[in-house]
Amino acid sequence: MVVVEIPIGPQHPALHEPIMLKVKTDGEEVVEVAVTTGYNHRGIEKLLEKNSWIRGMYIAGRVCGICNAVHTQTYVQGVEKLMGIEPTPRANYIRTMVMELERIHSHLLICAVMAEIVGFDTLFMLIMRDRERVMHLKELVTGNRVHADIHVLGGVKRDLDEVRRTRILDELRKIEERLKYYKKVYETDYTLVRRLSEVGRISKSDAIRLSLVGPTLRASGIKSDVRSDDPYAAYSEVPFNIEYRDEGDSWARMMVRLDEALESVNIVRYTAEKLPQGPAVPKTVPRAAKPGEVISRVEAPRGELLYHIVSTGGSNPYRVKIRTPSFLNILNTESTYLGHRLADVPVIFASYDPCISCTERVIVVDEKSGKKAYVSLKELARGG
Amino acid sequence: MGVKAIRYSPWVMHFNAGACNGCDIEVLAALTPFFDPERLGVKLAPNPRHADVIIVTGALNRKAAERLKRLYDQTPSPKFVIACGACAISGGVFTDSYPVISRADRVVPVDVYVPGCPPRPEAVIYGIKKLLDKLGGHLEPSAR
Amino acid sequence: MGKTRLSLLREVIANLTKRPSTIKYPVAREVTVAPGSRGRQYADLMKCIGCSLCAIDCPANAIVMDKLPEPLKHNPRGVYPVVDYGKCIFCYQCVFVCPVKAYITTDVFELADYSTSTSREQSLSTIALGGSR
Amino acid sequence: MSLVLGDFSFSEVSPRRYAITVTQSELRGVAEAVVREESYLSSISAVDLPKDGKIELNYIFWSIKHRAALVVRVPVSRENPVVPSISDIVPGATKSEVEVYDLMGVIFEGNSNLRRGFLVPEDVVAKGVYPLRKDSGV
Repeated sequence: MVVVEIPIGPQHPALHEPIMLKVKTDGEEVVEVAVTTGYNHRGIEKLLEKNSWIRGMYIAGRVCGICNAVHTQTYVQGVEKLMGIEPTPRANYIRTMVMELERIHSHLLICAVMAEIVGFDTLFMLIMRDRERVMHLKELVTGNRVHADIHVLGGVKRDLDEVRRTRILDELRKIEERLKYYKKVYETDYTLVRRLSEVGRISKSDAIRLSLVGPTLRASGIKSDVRSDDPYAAYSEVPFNIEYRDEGDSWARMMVRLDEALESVNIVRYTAEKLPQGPAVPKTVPRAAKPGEVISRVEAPRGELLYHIVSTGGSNPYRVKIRTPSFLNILNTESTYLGHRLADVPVIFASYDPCISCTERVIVVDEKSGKKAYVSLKELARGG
Repeated sequence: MGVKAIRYSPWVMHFNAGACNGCDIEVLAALTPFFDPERLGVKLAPNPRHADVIIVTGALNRKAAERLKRLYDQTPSPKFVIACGACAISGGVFTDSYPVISRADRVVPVDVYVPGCPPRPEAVIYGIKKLLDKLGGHLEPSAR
Repeated sequence: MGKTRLSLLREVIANLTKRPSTIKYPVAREVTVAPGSRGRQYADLMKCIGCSLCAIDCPANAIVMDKLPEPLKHNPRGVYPVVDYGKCIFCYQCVFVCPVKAYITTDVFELADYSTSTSREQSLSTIALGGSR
Repeated sequence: MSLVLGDFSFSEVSPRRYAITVTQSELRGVAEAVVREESYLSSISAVDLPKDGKIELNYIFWSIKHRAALVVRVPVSRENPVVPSISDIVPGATKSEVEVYDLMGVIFEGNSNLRRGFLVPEDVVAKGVYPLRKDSGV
């Protein structure tokens, strides 16, 4: 038996996820996968200790650009607990709306990337086109396409006026229609279904044993969602379903995401329609927290996001521990690649919705050295 | 002399030196049908050896700096660098963090700075336009 | 399940007859900026009281309090904030925290240049405007 | 209010948050009891307390069955921070333990994956300091 070691990644033409999978294969069959990440640390946990609570809000948001509002939410709701302040209902609704818009665009992004990885470039382009609608809505609500930065301690930075509210409801109709269409494509298309199903299956017990979270966990038939188990923001008032599937394979993970995105459309619509009256922007800027510690959990697009914030009073946090969903989903799933063909590795990998900047909070380094022949995920998936 | 060749059709390579993905999805979005700079001759090159312009995103650390230096050396002359986003220009919020070098222009000469966190796709295209203005070229749709 | 081949064909053909979704920027000024988008911001020196709150809260240390040039002492402290757009992350914490709402916000995003710029010129021009009035 | 799992009684610290403080030798027992309740290991959060000469490890589990976070606190000494690994009981703990070792210098006995440089840059590793300790000076 000749075992060949093939490093995959990190130069992906579309997503640029700087991660390396060291794949050992026997012929076409994968016998060992080691995920090599963490080339370097961006030192955010240390940086947060050095900065005040207020500056921390923006640094936390910059852990990850794709899911920044949920990072800020997790940090802010923890700090609010430590400071003993409560955001107004209207602020909570607006926060929820922003987080759900973010979920839609994140799920659309991974659906597009997955389409590109399996070689379905038309679908990639179409999804990316329609994703712009969501980005535009996000900009309309928050003022920036990517970094929302709408949270402040005790509320949100800008209120939602009537014109914007109507605009959101209008656009949502179009987005929902497109989402339904893409769901149908993922459900019925021959190529996609054949490429994704039966690949990277994770059983119910394995999913818990490996500590997986989010859509990856729910695709293995476990109904666990922070939004309903441990409600925050306005989720205790908003009705929504937890989407889950029993198959546990890559296809189920993508379907859970598409179902969830459709559910998110409903949540955004509900929050826009039932937006409570009252103030949303706080008048004061609180600066000091009481001593104590808090475990703050939020359902990010990729799963449970957890901040453990320790305060000893004063203007700076004592310790902030960030555990992002991708950390668990990527690093704990090395065993799920085994026994599959080499070309399936990128498909399985993408089905976990990898977000490397989240995982490592690092400065990620391109490990593309001249000595080894590195293959891009896309080329590999196409049998290159 | 060689500059003439890229005035009208720069091939860009995107190098992620540890960004939060914010700039990366915007650079990616800038290359999708909605903004489509390919109609202007801007093409994404997968390999530094094919590239004329390197777009750097993210706060650099020492190791990323080595990589960027090597990529820059691999790129054939004439070559240009666009620092995209607050992190690549000055470190942004990560300036004081321990693993971070935080300025792309400490490692390679930067020709155009594109501020923003992240810069919107139009701003990225504007940055490329600005670079071509400097070289005496134009971004314009090919004859059709 | 998984029976449809060429599932996008209909969609692609339909798109052939539609107007392209591509915007015309930078050839024509057609942009997607939403109203209220966070672009370049600078201090209005007619309002600024030089309290430095924005500089204290800036997460990227992009704001430096600079001395006002001699003849223009519009506030008792004699300092005004200069935003370095190379460092600025456009979070608008400065705009939010300002007690006198002195920041002028715009949706200008075309900030790319051959060197980094600051808000000095813009801010000083607000005084000149006020002075001439 | 408290939640009793086997021999261990978790006390409620806030809604849906239960905590227990145990010694190093009890850790594996608690982990086994917690895992039986359909729990996954959410995170290991290490807090450096130089005043007490301790590092406090917070094993944060989420129990799907009880819909609650179960926090197992294990204080270890700063000079000799050694705890038994739970990676064989909870496979999901392996990489979290590596992360804590890299950033805080806590040794997990029985985890064969421990190595420096998992996240930390080489120059900091070469200095032999753990960046998240309060006295690391980075």
